[in-house]
Amino acid sequence: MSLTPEQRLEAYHLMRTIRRFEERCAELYSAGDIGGFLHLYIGQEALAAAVKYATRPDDNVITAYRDHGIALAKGLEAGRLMAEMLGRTTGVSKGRGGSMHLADVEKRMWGGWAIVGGHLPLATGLALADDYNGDDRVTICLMGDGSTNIGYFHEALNMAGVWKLPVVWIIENNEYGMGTSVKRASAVEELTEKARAYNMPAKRIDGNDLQGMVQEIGEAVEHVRDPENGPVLFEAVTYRFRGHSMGDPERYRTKEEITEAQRRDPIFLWAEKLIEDGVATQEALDHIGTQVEEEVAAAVKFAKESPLPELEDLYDHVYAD
Amino acid sequence: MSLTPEQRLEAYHLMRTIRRFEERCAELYSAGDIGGFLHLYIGQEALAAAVKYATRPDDNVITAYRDHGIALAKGLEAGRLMAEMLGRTTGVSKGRGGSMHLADVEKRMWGGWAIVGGHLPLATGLALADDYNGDDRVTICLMGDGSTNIGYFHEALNMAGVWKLPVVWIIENNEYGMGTSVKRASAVEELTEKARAYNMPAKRIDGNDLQGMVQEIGEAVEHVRDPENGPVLFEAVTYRFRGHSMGDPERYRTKEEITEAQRRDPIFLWAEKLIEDGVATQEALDHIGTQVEEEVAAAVKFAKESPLPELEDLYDHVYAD
Amino acid sequence: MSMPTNVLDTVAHATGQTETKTYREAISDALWEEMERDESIFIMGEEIGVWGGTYAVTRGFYDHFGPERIRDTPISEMAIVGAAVGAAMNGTRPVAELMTINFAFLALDAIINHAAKAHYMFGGQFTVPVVIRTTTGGGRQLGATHSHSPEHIFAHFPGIQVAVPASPFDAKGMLKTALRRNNPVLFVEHSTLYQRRGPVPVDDYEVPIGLADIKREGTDVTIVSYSKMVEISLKAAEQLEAEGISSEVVDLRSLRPLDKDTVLESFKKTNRCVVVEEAHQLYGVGSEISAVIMEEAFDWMDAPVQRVSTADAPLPYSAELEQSALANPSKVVAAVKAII
Amino acid sequence: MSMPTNVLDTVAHATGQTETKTYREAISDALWEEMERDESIFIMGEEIGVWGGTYAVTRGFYDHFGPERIRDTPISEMAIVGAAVGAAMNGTRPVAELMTINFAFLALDAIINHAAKAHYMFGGQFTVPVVIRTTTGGGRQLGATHSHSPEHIFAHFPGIQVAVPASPFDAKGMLKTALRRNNPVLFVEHSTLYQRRGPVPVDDYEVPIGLADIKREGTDVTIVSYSKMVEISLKAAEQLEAEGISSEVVDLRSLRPLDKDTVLESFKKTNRCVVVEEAHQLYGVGSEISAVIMEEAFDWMDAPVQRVSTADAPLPYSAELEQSALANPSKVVAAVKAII
Ligand SMILES: Cc1ncc(C[n+]2csc(CCOP(=O)(O)OP(=O)(O)O)c2C)c(N)n1
Ligand SMILES: Cc1ncc(C[n+]2csc(CCOP(=O)(O)OP(=O)(O)O)c2C)c(N)n1
Ligand SMILES: [Mg+2]
Ligand SMILES: [Mg+2]
Repeated sequence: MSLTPEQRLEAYHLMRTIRRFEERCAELYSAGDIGGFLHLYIGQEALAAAVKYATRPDDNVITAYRDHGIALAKGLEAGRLMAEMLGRTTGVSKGRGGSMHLADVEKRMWGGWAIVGGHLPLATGLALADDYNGDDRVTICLMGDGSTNIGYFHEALNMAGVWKLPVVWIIENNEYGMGTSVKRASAVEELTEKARAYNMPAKRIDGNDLQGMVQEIGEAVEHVRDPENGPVLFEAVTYRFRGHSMGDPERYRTKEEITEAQRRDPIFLWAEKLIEDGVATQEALDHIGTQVEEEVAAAVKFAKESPLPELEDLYDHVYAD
Repeated sequence: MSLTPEQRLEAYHLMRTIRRFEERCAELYSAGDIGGFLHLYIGQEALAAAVKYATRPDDNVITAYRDHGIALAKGLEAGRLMAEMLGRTTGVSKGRGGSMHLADVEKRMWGGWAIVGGHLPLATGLALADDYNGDDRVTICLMGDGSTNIGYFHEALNMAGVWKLPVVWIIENNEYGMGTSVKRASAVEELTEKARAYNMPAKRIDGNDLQGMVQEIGEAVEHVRDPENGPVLFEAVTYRFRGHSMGDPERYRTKEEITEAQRRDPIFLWAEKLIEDGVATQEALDHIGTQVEEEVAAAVKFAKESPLPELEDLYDHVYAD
Repeated sequence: MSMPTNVLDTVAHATGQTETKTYREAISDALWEEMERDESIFIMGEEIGVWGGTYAVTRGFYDHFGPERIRDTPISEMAIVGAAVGAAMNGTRPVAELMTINFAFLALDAIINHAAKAHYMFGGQFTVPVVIRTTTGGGRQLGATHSHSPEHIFAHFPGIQVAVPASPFDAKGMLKTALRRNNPVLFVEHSTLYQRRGPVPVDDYEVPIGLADIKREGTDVTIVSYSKMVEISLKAAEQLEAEGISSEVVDLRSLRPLDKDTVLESFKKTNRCVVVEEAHQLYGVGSEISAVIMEEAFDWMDAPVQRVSTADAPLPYSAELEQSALANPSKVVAAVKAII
Repeated sequence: MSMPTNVLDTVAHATGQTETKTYREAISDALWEEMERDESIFIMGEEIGVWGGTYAVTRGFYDHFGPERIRDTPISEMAIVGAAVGAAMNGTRPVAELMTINFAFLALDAIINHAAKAHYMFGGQFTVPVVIRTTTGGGRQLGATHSHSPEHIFAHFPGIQVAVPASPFDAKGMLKTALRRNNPVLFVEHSTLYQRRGPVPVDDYEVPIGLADIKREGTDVTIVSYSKMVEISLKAAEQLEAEGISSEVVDLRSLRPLDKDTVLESFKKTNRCVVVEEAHQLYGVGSEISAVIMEEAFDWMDAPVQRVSTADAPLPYSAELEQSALANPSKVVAAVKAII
């Protein structure tokens, strides 16, 4: 499962888009255009991109509140995502959900969920439904390192294990759950150890290595697609360059630690490789950067020009029928 | 940590007491003297006895609703226990708790809890308090195999692991949680595998082998008593001879399976050994049986003659002050 | 959520021929018939398969429908509900059974934050046609943790429906409705009603969720209740009749939607009301009914609405002590007499 | 649970000298002072240590009291409460912090079945001196799962106390009480009040849990509220005053025990009442207050008790839409005018 040169450029485009999208979100938050909680994906872009290339478009993806990157990777429109951030009716969730609740049922992007660990049983359920209906889709469930300590994790993974459901669990280990480092929150530091309790194959992967992840996750997805096999778990080791959410005092780590981690910025690493492999020149990459700039600007413009919900629509969608 | 001949006889006395106590409970339940849910310990007596000899009297014990055996092992009076079953004011919990809520704070028997897994974090907390206060007590937390699948298990064990608290977790694997066999409920069949997720030493032990368990658990208790070491986990493989509770249709297992298991009845095994080792004659053991009969009869008598709570005392103990 | 205006008629006309069924059979039949009709329905929960359900509601299902459609689960309440919600979002119609409502405490987050909110929070993209079946009620010497009647707590939150049937007829009809619509429904059966018998239509029928029912007509006082307390209220009504007091017994049948109209209509006739509930009193159904009458029938009130609730103490194990804490017909009679 | 009769006096007399403090400082000071006084108190919760608390209440605590007494926990709400309860039973006084009350849904079982019932269920053998601190409230664009105000739900159950302070004075005084008594207390702070300032006694003092407070005296109408809604009510009262309507604002201060007496006394003076709550309406505090007035002040009622509550929809993200769903001074003014 190696990427074509075209895909490699597209992946670069995607990661740059995520990065720029997030930077613009931060600005819009500071300007008061975005409210609530805002969790940026900066530093973790490679995983979102890897999931895109390791799966079929109709495979399910579900994640926590740090969901912008994977939403873009799943093909949700930047404009409608930004509109959601701004609480507009054109937003993917009609402005009802905000940053933490991005979804697109057509694209099989199942959200964006804000209760830590709460979406893990939902993933079990998504896979259960496919299994029940004889659909050969795989469900990819992303989660933070911190979420592996909550009861939901245990129940969801055990149930998926007992029923051999087609789920690929991916822990995005960015070293912290808010300000708590993995070793202060988890009795095991290698989170793959947790998979032992569910009889699941598990592997640690480098969350900054896009090609490596496409390979590993891609193989796992096909393995899991076989109904005989049951779920697997990955721990993608990555790092979050920004605070947990906007307004994080970041007393739990040093500037040096961040700078050190930024040397392995997945986008730089990828750019280096593209040039090294002769897939692109620096100019071509810069050109992609300019494109991205324009696309994200257009997304912001679309969002800002979109209407806010009518107050009388407050009760829409409380019930389905 | 091997038992003196005296202790060995005493242990026999204890196991017979538990067995007889449970049989009488079953009768009293059928007669309508005991209400609610009643979970018998018949077949699992050796573990309760092992805990007694593997711990100090001031060590903490906490368990689920299948609590009669360990309550007797912890030295709670049979009469006051039976009074609790009969809802009398002389009961250990003044008739407020019933069979599932036996406790004696003086004896550091912390209950009897009826929500599956709910007492596991309580165990973490008991140990935390001792650790905090610099007391060198160990907390023994018994639980069923079925309870290892609930979120509480995960959170409680992880927290105890992170804080290296003095808990000895003991899974009483009696093969079923109600009617669901371990393999239908847990993604791993060897429940010790679950300890890997918490970096805990773990061992499977024969739940019918009293001497072996005293040895193993006893060593573990002293290991855990050292504040440097942190918690450990045991899986004691045992079997429940009766239904899950009174009124179990037992469609999930065959008569043959039960009969087969009864060949390893821990009380018979122990009796055999005592005779083999010349610690007791059959007559001496029969004599203990007679004693036990009388003692349990006296307990029932005490319970039946004890007063029921006054209706106006309904609001006692809702608040502490 | 709109309700067809002719639902009462629908119900009334479906009942041509009836047979006597227990509450258990009625629920069991609803599940069975709907599972036969709709392959997207499956059941998951603790001991619902091989054991046959701890209240024997699904006895025989495992053999007939097989392990794919009758799924015994680990003891994992959070995941039972969560997985059912995920499966419901993705094209199936799960029935998640929680052995008792006490264990639903563990699933509160999954029930409220996910089952009830998923449709709204994503702007209507996902629907969650899940039915969460469970049993409620005290009075069986199960102790404080196993004797809660907290169904109104789930009903506080918009996005879910909470059914609390009191009769075989209602139980079957409402469960069918729940299994055919697209909203998450918490379907709360009462653990001491399973043996009760009553007429159930032979033909297919539905009972809407959100419509109260007059279980007995009367003129002097309106007794409002639901689930097991309907029985208590009807017994009280009989005793009252012997003393010349005519009671109208309103069975709410669901706590969300709450059918204020039926309550108010009855109240405007009787001008007096007693609410009978199995929960504790504070922030409960009695409080709400009292407030609704206050707000919408102030000028019809001849006396203060009374509440008969479970005592404000955890339920104790000891039999008589426990019984003394619960509502019973004499307490209802006394409450009625206090305002007549 | 008996309440000393002279508590009001006690409080009144302790306030000789005061200083201005924020709600955050008041709570922080209470914790700090009590931790200095009583070594058996420790704090456990998510991000309370190194981070300093997500609402900065425990900033500086970790450095001063050290990691044994200020314990950052994994994200494990069930175990945070459960372990705190176990530790409380065994000779310590834990303060368990749940980052927000939304996450308390996950701990409902531990809070109700264990914290609230352990004392009763074992015949008084165990006491559970645990304080569960958390924050409530909507209106911050956090979406449906993160904007609940469900404190009355916990207050439904006997065995626990639920404090809902609205001012720095009450917050500090009630927290001190909670930390010095032996009952489990759910201590609910409001996430948008932390910056509010108010006078706080320089000397040590306590505010009892279970005693409402008159935050403003008036004669025409009683506005009953708690937590953040007290502020809304006071603003409404000012607007009403400009129109010649005199409002008495009763701050419940705790939802369990519920101080009916103060409410009733005020109501018997004004004969009109509006309840302002941040929760949804169904089965809530407004319902209860309405029912209490109905039951105990029927002859004093000049108009139906009104309720101003959060709309019956999950809270949406979009700012104005969310605001439209919440109580505000104009809605309160309108409710008052509707009955005057
Ligand atoms: C049940 C629950 N508890 C607490 C929170 C508050 N909270 C939000 S994010 C977070 C940290 C999660 O860390 P991790 O799982 O590592 O994900 P990351 O933010 O690093 O992507 C916490 C504690 C929550 N949303 N849900
Ligand atoms: C949270 C919860 N879910 C379900 C139940 C009902 N229940 C009581 S005991 C039990 C089985 C527990 O099995 P196991 O842990 O193996 O213990 P055993 O009964 O075999 O001793 C179940 C499901 C409960 N009490 N609590
Ligand atoms: Mg993280
Ligand atoms: Mg078992």
